[in-house]
Amino acid sequence: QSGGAGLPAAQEIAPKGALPVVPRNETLVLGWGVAGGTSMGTTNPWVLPGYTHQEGNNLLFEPLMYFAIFKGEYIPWLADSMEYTSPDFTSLEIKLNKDAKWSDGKPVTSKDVVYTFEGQMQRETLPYHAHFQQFVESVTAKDDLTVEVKFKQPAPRFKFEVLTEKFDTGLPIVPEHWEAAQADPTKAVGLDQMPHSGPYDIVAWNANQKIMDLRPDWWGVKAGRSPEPAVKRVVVVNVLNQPMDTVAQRLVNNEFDSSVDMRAQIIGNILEQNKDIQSWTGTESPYGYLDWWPNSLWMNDQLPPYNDVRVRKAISLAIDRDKIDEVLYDGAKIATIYPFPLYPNLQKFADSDAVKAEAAKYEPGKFDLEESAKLMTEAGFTKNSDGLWEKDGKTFDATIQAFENIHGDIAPVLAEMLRQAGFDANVNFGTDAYQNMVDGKAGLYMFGHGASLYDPFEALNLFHGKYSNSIGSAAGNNRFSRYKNEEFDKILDEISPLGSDDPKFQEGAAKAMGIYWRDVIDVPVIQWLHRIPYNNHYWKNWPSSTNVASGTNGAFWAHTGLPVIVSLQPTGAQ
Amino acid sequence: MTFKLVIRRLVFLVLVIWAASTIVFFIPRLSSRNALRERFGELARTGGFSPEDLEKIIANMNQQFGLDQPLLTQYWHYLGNIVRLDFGYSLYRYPSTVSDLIAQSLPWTIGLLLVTTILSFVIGNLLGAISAWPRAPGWLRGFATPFILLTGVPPVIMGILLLFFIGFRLKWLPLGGAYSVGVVPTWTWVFFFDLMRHQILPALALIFGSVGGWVLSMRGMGITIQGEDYVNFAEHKGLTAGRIFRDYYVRNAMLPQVTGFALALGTVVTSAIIVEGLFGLPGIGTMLNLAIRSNDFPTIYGIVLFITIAVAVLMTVVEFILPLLDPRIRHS
Amino acid sequence: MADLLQLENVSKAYTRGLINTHATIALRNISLTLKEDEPTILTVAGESGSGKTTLAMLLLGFILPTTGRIIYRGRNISTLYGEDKLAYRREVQAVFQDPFAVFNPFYTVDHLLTVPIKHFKLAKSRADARNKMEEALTAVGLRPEDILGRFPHQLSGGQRQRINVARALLLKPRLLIADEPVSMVDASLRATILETLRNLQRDHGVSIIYITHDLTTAYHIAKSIIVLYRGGVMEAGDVDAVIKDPRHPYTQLLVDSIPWPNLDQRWGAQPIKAREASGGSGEGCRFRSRCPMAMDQCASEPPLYEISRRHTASCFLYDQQPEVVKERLSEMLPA
Amino acid sequence: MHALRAATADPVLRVRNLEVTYYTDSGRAKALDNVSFTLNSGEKLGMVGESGSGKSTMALAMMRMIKPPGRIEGGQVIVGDTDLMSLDQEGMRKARLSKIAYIPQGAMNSLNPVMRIGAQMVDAVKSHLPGEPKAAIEARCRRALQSVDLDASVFRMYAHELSGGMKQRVCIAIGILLDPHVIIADEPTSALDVVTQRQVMETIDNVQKQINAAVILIGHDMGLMAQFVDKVAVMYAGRLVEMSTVREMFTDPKHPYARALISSLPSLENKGVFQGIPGLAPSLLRLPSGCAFHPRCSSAMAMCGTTRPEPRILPGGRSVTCHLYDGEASHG
Amino acid sequence: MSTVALSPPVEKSIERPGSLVLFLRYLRRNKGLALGVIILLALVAFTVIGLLTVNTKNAYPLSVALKKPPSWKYPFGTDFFGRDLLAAMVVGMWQTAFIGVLAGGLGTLIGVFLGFISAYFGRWIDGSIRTICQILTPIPVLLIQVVIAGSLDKRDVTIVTMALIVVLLAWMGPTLVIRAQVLTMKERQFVAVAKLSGVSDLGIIFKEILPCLLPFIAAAFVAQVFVAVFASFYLAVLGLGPLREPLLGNIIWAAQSQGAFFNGWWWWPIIPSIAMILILGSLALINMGLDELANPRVRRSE
Ligand SMILES: Nc1ncnc2c1ncn2[C@@H]1O[C@H](COP(=O)(O)OP(=O)(O)OP(=O)(O)O)[C@@H](O)[C@H]1O
Ligand SMILES: Nc1ncnc2c1ncn2[C@@H]1O[C@H](COP(=O)(O)OP(=O)(O)OP(=O)(O)O)[C@@H](O)[C@H]1O
Ligand SMILES: [Mg+2]
Ligand SMILES: [Mg+2]
Ligand code: NI
Repeated sequence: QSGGAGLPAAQEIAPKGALPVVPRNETLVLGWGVAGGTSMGTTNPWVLPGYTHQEGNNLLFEPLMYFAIFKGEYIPWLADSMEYTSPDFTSLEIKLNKDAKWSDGKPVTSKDVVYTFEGQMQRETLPYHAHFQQFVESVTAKDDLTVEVKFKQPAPRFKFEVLTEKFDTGLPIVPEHWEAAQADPTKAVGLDQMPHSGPYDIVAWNANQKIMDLRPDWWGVKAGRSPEPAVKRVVVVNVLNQPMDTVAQRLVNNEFDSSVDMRAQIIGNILEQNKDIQSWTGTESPYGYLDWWPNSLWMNDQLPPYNDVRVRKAISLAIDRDKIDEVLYDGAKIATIYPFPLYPNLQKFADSDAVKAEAAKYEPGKFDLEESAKLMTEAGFTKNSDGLWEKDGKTFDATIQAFENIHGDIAPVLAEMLRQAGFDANVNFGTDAYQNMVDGKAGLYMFGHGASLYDPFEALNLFHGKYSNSIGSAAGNNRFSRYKNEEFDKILDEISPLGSDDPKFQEGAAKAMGIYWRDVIDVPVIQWLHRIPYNNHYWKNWPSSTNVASGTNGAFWAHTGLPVIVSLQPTGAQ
Repeated sequence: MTFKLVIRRLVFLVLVIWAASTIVFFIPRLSSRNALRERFGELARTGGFSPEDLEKIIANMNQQFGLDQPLLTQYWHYLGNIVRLDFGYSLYRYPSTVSDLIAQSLPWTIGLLLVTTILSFVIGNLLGAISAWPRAPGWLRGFATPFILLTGVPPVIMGILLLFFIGFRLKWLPLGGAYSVGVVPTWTWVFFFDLMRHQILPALALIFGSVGGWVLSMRGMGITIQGEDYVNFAEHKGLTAGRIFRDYYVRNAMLPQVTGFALALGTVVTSAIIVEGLFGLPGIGTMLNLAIRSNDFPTIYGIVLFITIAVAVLMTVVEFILPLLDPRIRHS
Repeated sequence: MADLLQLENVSKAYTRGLINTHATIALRNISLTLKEDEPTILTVAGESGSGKTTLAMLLLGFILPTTGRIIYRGRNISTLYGEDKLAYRREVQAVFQDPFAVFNPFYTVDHLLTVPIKHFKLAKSRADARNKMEEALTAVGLRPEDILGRFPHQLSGGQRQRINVARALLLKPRLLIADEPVSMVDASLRATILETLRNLQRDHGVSIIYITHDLTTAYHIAKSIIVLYRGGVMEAGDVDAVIKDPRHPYTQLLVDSIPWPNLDQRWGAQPIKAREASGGSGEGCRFRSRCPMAMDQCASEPPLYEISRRHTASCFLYDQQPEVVKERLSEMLPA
Repeated sequence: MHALRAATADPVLRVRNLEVTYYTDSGRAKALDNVSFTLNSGEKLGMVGESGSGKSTMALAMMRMIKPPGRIEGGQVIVGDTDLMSLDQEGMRKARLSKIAYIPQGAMNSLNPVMRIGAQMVDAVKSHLPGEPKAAIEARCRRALQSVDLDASVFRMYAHELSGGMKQRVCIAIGILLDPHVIIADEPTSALDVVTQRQVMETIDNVQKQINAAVILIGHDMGLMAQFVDKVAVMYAGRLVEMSTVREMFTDPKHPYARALISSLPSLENKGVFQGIPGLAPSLLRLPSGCAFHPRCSSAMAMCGTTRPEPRILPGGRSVTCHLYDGEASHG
Repeated sequence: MSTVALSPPVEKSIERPGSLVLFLRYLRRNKGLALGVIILLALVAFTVIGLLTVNTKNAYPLSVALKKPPSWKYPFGTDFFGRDLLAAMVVGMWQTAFIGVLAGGLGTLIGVFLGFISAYFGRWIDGSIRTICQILTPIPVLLIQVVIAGSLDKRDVTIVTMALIVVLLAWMGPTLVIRAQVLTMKERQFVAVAKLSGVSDLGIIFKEILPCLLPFIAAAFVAQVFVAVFASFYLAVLGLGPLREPLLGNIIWAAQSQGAFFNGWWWWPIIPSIAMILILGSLALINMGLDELANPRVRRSE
């Protein structure tokens, strides 16, 4: 093996001596996959692939700001402020908190921020390299606590998309003095030696679990970011391969305080079996909060017969959203017609008259098998002896590419609905599913719209023609529709430099939504919910719809898990 | 045993390993799938990866993994690496190497599999021997029958059932993990017992799952042996039943089973893939299961190859041990 | 006078192992001729492992000699193909020792008889075939209706062996090789089977090579005898001469050990030296390590010496007698 | 102790009305029917008869080693003054080898291939004399080997290193380890060639003289009997049809079957005369009515087809089971 | 022409019970085989009757009411996806049988073919076949199958390919068994006698040796079916099978990933588990029974 040599092996972290005793009621136990997506011992956010923030590393590294999605506001963190300094969104000034310190006692300064940003600009293996390349002109430290960013072009969403951490996106700040000292900072795994600004230290990490202890001198308390955290120890227990039943039962047994998100039925049963456990919506369905990842049935709009809008509409008409709600979600209204999550600001957009008018015109949520059949017949299809659509002697291949771990319930149901409408549908949960989407070999795929959180732009931008590479080559970041329409692109280009609240933006976006529905670019199917169980036996003050607290989402594994964990309070149970 | 024989066995061992590595090398290359691309695609899926760079990164990694070279060169390199037990990097846990992953998980698996394999070997053979032993009391022979039926219960199903009844319903034993939450491995009795408590259910699943096979094959052997003249003559000699059973009957019937022992290891590991996962044990089976689920090809191939080598080595060891047990082989 | 069968200096060595070859010489330099028009019964006798079965297998063409040739009616049997081979197969038949093993347990005993009839086209019709079978069975003292349609395990050992003889009778071969045909049959049946064999020679002109370690039956059935030890001919000649007046110490030992069913004819007092386990090592007389009369001379290979016109022995005790060339061995055997 | 035994002329073995039946699928086969005889110590009895006449069955019955589907239906086997049939399992186990020993038919396979010959001898002694010191046991075994003319080195060998004759002699050595009162040898030489056969028979003869045991030699070779035994018993279809001294048997056989048997024997004098016994042995499942031999008997009378003859003692102590002698004899 | 006296007629030839009676008696003695055959027959009957009476469409999602426990209407209950488990069992069992018989049959066929070639013609052919088998034997078949199944394009994984995957690496067992048997058979005297009767090589193989090997071939076939069913089950449980099909392994796997036990839908995983246990258990019993049949030592007296 040529290039990879010289990388330090990933390794377990063993405590130096005996672990200090921390009673259960000061310990937070989380059921999650450890070393599922990473190599063990990798704490350096620059080691990719290999690093993930999801296994507790989010308690080590902090961003400039968090975003409180349910309040729609920024939460200053390492930065006290972060403002565009020009009206056309071409420059931005960041002011850091003076108390912010790394775990080795060194202060967090603008040098660290500049290093972090420049690293993204220079190193192509880092995740925001392209964003920085496209937008950022220069980054300069004006003084120890002030950084100025200059953009090549208007970047109204750069602050939100890149510099702020919410859900699983955003940029953590890394210590310049440690990274720069490494021979190759993208290859130094970090272990427990890397200085970090977050409140916890890793004391043990092996394939069973990862143990993190509160450090006494976290800057956030002094800076007023948070009261002294009550959780003295966080144990992330590996449940990666365990069946859902077992995880659920361990929650019921108060072994876990929280865990991965669950299917609707399971969490309902958990709540029934242990009254201490609550969900985001208390004990009521749908138990979860809205994730940023609504799922659609995507189509390759360039691949026959999906290039025929009548066929796409026929597929849309075959989907019975009420049945989906009934079968999969116990009647909770999860099915959707929008390609974005209905967070407060986006809900407002969806409720606007312009959008409503478009929806009434194109009826995107309609279920009508007869009309579907009519469209198919128009498109030249006939039903064969098996009752499946067929043209020129070839049966319509409607295999849905999907991911077993997240679409295990919905995809088979969708396939069956299509089947009942005469489409020869099947599900491919193979590990090649994603590749098939990227390559555009397949026509149908189940996938999310990981885009819009605040305004609909990013969601619509997924379908911009400039991303629609020809079939056979990679389609870019999850833009699988290969949809190309100049009218649509023109609208997007017009609203791109505008702020979200600009009425012109709202108007353009509504028009684009109309085209989205008219052309059935893809078929939105469900909103995505995070149904996370929270156990009040040892810890209270979990986030919920009635206790929005800091306003971030409630997943402890997301970037915003840190504010969730530091605000937990003990119940005093033994 | 002659020196020549030793050499012959070792050459054979090398051939087995070569064949296994060649199969493992070429099979995935027969299909058009590209593990690296798939892996990065998945990374991109979780968001945060810059789209335009995907191809560049993939090309970069292809080079790093040597995938851009001609197939034969790759094959040659690959064989060279195998010799050094270097199975390359894990895709999913890059930059961990597959050898690292194996080294991390092996102790768990060895602990569990070795104990269960030996136990089921002993129990199974004993029961099998008894069930074919006409002088054993009827109730004792009947005791073996349910175990024969157990042959039909794959360890997976056994694991699921045990977990459900003993873990969920009766709450007698922990539901998973190698040891209790928040505990760090230490060399103490407390830790040891904690560890054991967690291993009971997976061990039972594996034992129950494989004991039947041993019962069955030993029974077949036993029936053959108990008709042998020397067993009859031993009885004519007025030996006690226990001695006949041990020295004349079991000892001879065991011989072919010993070879089976090495082979069984391969099967048991396969069972462990699911059983370990079911009980959240961080062994090699879990590692393989994860690798299968996450399409971590280098890890899959590395582990499969490693297990094959282990089985082949064990078989070679058995070939060397057999002459100690069977003088007929020793002298020929 | 044409030769039916001719062995020219035939040797057979079994090798074991691919790398470490380990040869057992089962038969060494045997020359033998059987005349076409003088059907005879020739006994080949010797201890276990002396090469008797090996000789039988060679004659049947199941194994090939390591050196030397076997000529059947002027043709080397290793070069026979097609029709010729089939003819040879038909004309050289065998009766084996184990009367159970020759039956295919899957079929009824009829199989043993119907197959050769079919392959050698011995019958014109089914009825004819049936007739022939019944005739042969009756000739060996069996009732066809008791036998046909049964499975081998439903018959007794004696019945099975008689069916074998019936098979030989049915085929009327020119040469019948009987490898210990009665050693697994109990005493009361022996006589019956041997009687049938002799009838075969007498009435149907079949030459028989009778292989046995039992000199008693050899004496009764055969005209001539060859005594083998470790693949070599020790003594040969007229059966009366050899058994009543054995010359070679080995033959003397054999004859001495015959348990005659006669209270007045006791086992001799000659002490028996156990045979050593390893093969007949080195050159010279292979019996010398067990021979009470071994001499220094015995370290070299003794030739055959003519004891009388119909009697020859391979032992230096008789080195005053004229030598017999190996190839002329057959001339010492009465027809 | 055997000095004492030699002094008494009391019968050492008395078999009374022994009956064995095999319960097979095709019906019941009475393999031993009311067999009785007596043997003094130092006496050698030959037991002859066609294949299937029940010779081995009798040997096994005396050892109480009949296995299903066979069953001993009745009778007594009295050795010294113990009735073996009345012993419990453990008692019978102890009686084997020490009171009554068995030398098997298939000596080729009667030795455990994975144990040294010595160990197989030692464990036989140990099972009967648990308290005996090790050295004494070994000495006893070596003595036994010596008395069958085997080298002491055989003690450390394995079965496959021995020739057929040597194996048979090892079995004899094992048989005489505990100086049994009765030795049963079931066709000990049928698999051996004449020279070895003679050697083995002479060995048995020697050891028999040494320990003065009664010997029962089973076989169908009348020649061997002539060379070896004092008395001959002829079996036919599960019954003892005649028993007399060997000389009487050869010169003046009484039972027509015995007569046919003797006259079918080859000898040096009457070369070329074959006289088989016509007909076939009857199946035990369907015995002819009356005397089982009558369909093949040249002197059969009317009553032979209807009435079963009973054993009778002729003047001079011979026993015959035939209607021809109904007049001359007293009941047996 | 003969001096040999004819034996007197056997009075009444011994009656042998009919072969069916004998077979039944044999089964009574060989209880394992009997039990195995009974279970297997019951399963076959279930499948056949099921295929005739049950609507097999209901074996696929969204066909019937969801998550219903066993009742009169749905004797085996229905699952999360709205499959009638009765129909699913019928179809699944049929597919399992299909995989088993296809893979078992092919594997046995290859094994018999190679085994015969190897043993009968000997020399280098035997050498190479035997060496290849021996080299492949220590390689854990199931693991390699996992590699193959994992490397395949998902769409290519069908019931047939699953069977073929199993065959690919499981022919060594029967080959070695048959080879060993042919080798011993070849030395048996009846083969020599057949040669003397003018039977050709092919005739000897097919008419003399093959029939005698039938019990071994049957045992190898059953063992092979066992391996195939087991392997396909494993692949399915690992999620490597054809997903839409109601293979027993797939159903268990789906139940597992939906947390069936925790949600109280116990029948969902339990019923296919029982079915699997019955299938594999009966095959194991039959295999054991056939072993006894093939092993003359073991064969109980007749
Ligand atoms: N297939 C074989 N491979 C190797 N050695 C063999 C083979 N067959 C026979 N031998 C050896 O050849 C020698 C002669 O054997 P053969 O079977 O001809 O003897 P035999 O006189 O027929 O003996 P027996 O009386 O026991 O049947 C023996 O030493 C035997 O071990
Ligand atoms: N296990 C058995 N099951 C059924 N029948 C048996 C069994 N063993 C023996 N027999 C029958 O009992 C009868 C006597 O058999 P036995 O073995 O005692 O004869 P034998 O005189 O020793 O014959 P051989 O000379 O062949 O050794 C025979 O008819 C035989 O078929
Ligand atoms: Mg022979
Ligand atoms: Mg017998
Ligand atoms: Ni005494």
